[in-house]
Amino acid sequence: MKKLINNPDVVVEEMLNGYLKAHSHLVRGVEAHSRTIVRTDAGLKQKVSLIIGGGSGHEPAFMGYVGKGMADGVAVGNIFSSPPPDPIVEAIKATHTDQGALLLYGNYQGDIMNFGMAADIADMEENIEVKQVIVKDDIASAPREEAEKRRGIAGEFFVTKVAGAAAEEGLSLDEVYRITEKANQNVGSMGVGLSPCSLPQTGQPSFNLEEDEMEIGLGHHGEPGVEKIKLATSNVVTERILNNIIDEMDIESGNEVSVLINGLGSTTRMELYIMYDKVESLLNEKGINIYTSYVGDYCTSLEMGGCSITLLKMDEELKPFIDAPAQCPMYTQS
Amino acid sequence: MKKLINNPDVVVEEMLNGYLKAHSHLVRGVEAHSRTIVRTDAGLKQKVSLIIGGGSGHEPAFMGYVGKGMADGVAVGNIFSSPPPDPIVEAIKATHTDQGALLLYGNYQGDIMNFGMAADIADMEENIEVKQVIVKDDIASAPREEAEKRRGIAGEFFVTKVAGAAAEEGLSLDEVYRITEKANQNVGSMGVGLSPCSLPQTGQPSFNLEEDEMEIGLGHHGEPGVEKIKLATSNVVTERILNNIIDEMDIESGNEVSVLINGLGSTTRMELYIMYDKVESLLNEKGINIYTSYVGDYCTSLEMGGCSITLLKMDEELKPFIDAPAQCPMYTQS
Amino acid sequence: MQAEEWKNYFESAHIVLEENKTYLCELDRALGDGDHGITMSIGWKAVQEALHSKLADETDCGKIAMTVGRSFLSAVGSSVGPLYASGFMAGAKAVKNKTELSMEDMRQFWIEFINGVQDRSQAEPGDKTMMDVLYPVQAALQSEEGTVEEKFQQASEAAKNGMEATKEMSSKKGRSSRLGERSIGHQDPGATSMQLLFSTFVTEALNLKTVKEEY
Amino acid sequence: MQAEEWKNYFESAHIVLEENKTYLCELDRALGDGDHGITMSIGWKAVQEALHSKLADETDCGKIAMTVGRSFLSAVGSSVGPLYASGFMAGAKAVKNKTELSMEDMRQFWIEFINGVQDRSQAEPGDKTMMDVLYPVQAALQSEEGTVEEKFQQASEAAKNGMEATKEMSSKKGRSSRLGERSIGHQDPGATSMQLLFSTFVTEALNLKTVKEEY
Ligand SMILES: Nc1ncnc2c1ncn2[C@@H]1O[C@H](COP(=O)(O)OP(=O)(O)O)[C@@H](O)[C@H]1O
Ligand SMILES: Nc1ncnc2c1ncn2[C@@H]1O[C@H](COP(=O)(O)OP(=O)(O)O)[C@@H](O)[C@H]1O
Ligand SMILES: [Mg+2]
Ligand SMILES: [Mg+2]
Ligand SMILES: [Mg+2]
Ligand SMILES: [Mg+2]
Repeated sequence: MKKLINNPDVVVEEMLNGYLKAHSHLVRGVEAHSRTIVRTDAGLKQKVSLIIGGGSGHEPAFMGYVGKGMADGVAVGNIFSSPPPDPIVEAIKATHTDQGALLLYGNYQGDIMNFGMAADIADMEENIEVKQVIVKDDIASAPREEAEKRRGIAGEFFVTKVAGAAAEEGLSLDEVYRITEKANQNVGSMGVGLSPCSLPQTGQPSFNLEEDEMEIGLGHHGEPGVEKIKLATSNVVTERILNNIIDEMDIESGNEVSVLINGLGSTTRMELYIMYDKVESLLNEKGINIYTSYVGDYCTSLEMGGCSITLLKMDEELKPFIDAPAQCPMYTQS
Repeated sequence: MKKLINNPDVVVEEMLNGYLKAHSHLVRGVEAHSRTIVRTDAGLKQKVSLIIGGGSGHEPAFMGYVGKGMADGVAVGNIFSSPPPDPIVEAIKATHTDQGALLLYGNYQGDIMNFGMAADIADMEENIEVKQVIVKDDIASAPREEAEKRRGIAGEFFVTKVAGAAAEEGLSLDEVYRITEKANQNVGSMGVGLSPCSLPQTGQPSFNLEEDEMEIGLGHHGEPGVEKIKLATSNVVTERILNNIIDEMDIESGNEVSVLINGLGSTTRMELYIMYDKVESLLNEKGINIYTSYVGDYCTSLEMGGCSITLLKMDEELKPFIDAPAQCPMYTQS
Repeated sequence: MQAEEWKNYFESAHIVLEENKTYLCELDRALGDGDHGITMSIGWKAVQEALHSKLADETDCGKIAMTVGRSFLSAVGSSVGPLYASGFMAGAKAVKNKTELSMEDMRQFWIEFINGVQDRSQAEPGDKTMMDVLYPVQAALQSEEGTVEEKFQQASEAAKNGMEATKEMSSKKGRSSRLGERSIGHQDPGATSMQLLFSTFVTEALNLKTVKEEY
Repeated sequence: MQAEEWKNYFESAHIVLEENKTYLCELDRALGDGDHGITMSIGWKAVQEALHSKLADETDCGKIAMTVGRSFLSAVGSSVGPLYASGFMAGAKAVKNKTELSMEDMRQFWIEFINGVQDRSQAEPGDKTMMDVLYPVQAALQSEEGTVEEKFQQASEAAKNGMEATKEMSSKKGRSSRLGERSIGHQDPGATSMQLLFSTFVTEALNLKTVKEEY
């Protein structure tokens, strides 16, 4: 696959350079580590530090979500690889006041190990209180009995939104943790893939699909999905995915949800809105109310084709955190 | 190419349904025409009506730019086709107070004819004063001597931003027109294509490129470009495009510009930021100051691969309009 | 030609253009954005729907042509929409209030149709557009020689030649004009659809005429 | 094995894994996200750089192993980063303050290396991970029979068998575990790179030994 790059070995570095230059009023680097990015106002206000991160290649996630009302700092890994502990520790140190830090990341073994080591270092060496929330929204990645194994995908956007707003409110670490974990428990996603992405360094497609095939429940690094099916209409796919999520999450008539239709990279807004049209109709039929909706590219897999649906079960406590303003380089809400 | 749709004949209708449902707090349809969308607060405040539009397939352009600080209404055409006069007239009627209307669109013959007819109808039948600004930013589409023939591409975002902010300010039609036209005269763009898009109804790629080719100066409907070249590095392409724009626009050391790096659909943010990194360095070297920067998908061509660079030459009058807040379904600035 | 036959012609136009949808898209892919067949299909489908609804009981050939033009325009927009609409509306004036059209009426219709398109088109002969079909058609229809039927036959020939001649032209108007010299070698899609439209008309009109004469 | 030879081994590891970069990516494409070769390449390149900078004058084999682990981790993150780092750091303790390593020292190093990886890994035998290479290696190194050299030779065999056995396993850990049964038939990339790493070590160590004995 063709890419407009210079050298596959330095894509992340060049991307970060461009990003920091383009948005210097909102984010800045830190001297201690080239893979750490923080808000320009990091550390100025007493608040819990929200630190996010993960592999790159998911832009706008994760680096795009550093800013007011969202995260304080991010650690940026190689493409589809967890960052090592160092940049995570530096993100904590550069943003920390004395309210503690919340590490928020997806349920991948690499992230768990590296963020876990970073939490230990921050605790042991810096004496900073650290809590962790691990997002596990992908209902297709493990059955309900093994919900602990589910990986994190686009639902992390909602969890980050809630965490960021709660931290911005000035709530205590325990409170931010409790509310974030509540959002985490109430979010579910499932995706579909139409075409693969390729790593800049190999140029090879991450999986193979015939012209008339699609992959249901795939991961957002091009990991193979739950099932390959024949290309179906958007309505058929949407209904199948949505019903799965609703079942898995025990969402019922009278419940209220926020909806995210997330594009994986090369899927058009047109396709995402066509999907939303059906999601809205189906939820309506089932008597499930929509609180608020997001449609667009929130967590991509390079140029993968496909999308995911995420539902966040709302309650009165979560609403103001979803509604709160946010101002980040790649995401603004007012 | 695979698409997640139901029926190619109704993609625009289903997209609009989804769009209106997803963003009902910001935009609404009008009874008189299914292809007209206006701000929810249309007509409530005395102001010039800014009406935009064009073919669909460019999302977020144009429908995504209806909202506070941006356009009052939009007419949505078939894919890559100008809307007919009716939805344009209805957009004017549904938003008009008594301050007149500004029609803003790209320099395509179809748009000129249809918006022109709409302007005549609004004038003759509704007695509404209408002015028009036709965006011509694509410097690759015609030589400077025939600048009148240049088509409109991503630069329309900047012109819309300025026009929307000026109208929101409550300026008179003459003033909004003058300022918008000034932005229009000071904006220049050029693009590069790596991979084609396909129309849902034909499924055929809009052009053919070998695995080691790219197309310089192509249009954003998949129209062939100025030249096919061998795949080059991002830096080489960026330098070539940027120098072209700077030359064509007589931008000099000491000038100030706003920058837009626009993705055409399937180009990753990573690639766009790598490009921005180089743009910033080159402008720096030349002593050209960057006022503000935008990086992302602002005007796409379905799932085309590639991107464009746009420069808007700034002056003190334009700055506050670029800085003004905006709140649209697919674009928020705060 | 009775109003009913007039409407039948527009039905035929719908069918012929639907048949050529893929071909027209292919031609447009080489020169423009690849949608010309789709645009035609959407436009003529809308016309066909109007024929079966609004126009079901209409017998005024002028009103029929007017509605055909407006329906086409409303459905497609694009540049073809206004061009066609201007043509049909101008032609409509030439056959205003008539429920039956003589060959001479039809000749006037097409001459005015072409004037209408031309007003909006601003394309010169040789610019590689539908006008390269329409200018020769108009010349043939306005020629001093032959019967009206012969003029139409000549015009139909001229349309075909005009269409084919666009292959060798370098585009000066519309989307394909950006291609300049790269446009040479490709037949213009708009000229092609216009030729289909006009030839279909001539065939139907002359056929009717023959049937009537034999009758 | 002198400290210099110990460092040479890590240089060799870099070369061998660089040679197998594409192959490892291919294996990972079938089971995971297709980046294992890249991850190894980035990690060992960082190690190689450390060997030429920070470690240029280092003669403490423990410190060398420690820095190898930390450099690898800092460059790659991922899951392999912490696994390798834990291995090298645990192994480092076994050879602390030594500027020269006997075969027995090296045996202790690898036993502790494996304990270190295992602590973090939590993978059981048969889970289709690098542990399916390391468990049999550890068993062979700890066996009662034979000389240390023979144990290493046995362990090298065991590594190869363990690697190949991963083909028939259904993955229980890491990214590929989501594949379940669909993972059967594909050799595990992490087991493959670990086998390369260990076999390269055994070859170099025994080679040195032979050279010295001949000497
Ligand atoms: N100014 C013009 N006058 C006459 N015909 C034109 C003009 N511009 C374009 N055309 C015709 O329109 C055709 C393209 O139509 P279509 O593909 O439907 O529209 P678009 O270019 O908007 O996609 C061209 O092949 C040409 O014949
Ligand atoms: N818990 C674990 N214990 C031991 N090895 C593991 C574990 N999880 C994964 N691995 C190894 O890591 C390899 C994948 O490495 P790599 O592709 O670099 O990381 P990632 O999966 O993060 O992309 C697997 O083939 C497997 O051998
Ligand atoms: Mg990985
Ligand atoms: Mg078109
Ligand atoms: Mg066209
Ligand atoms: Mg991997």
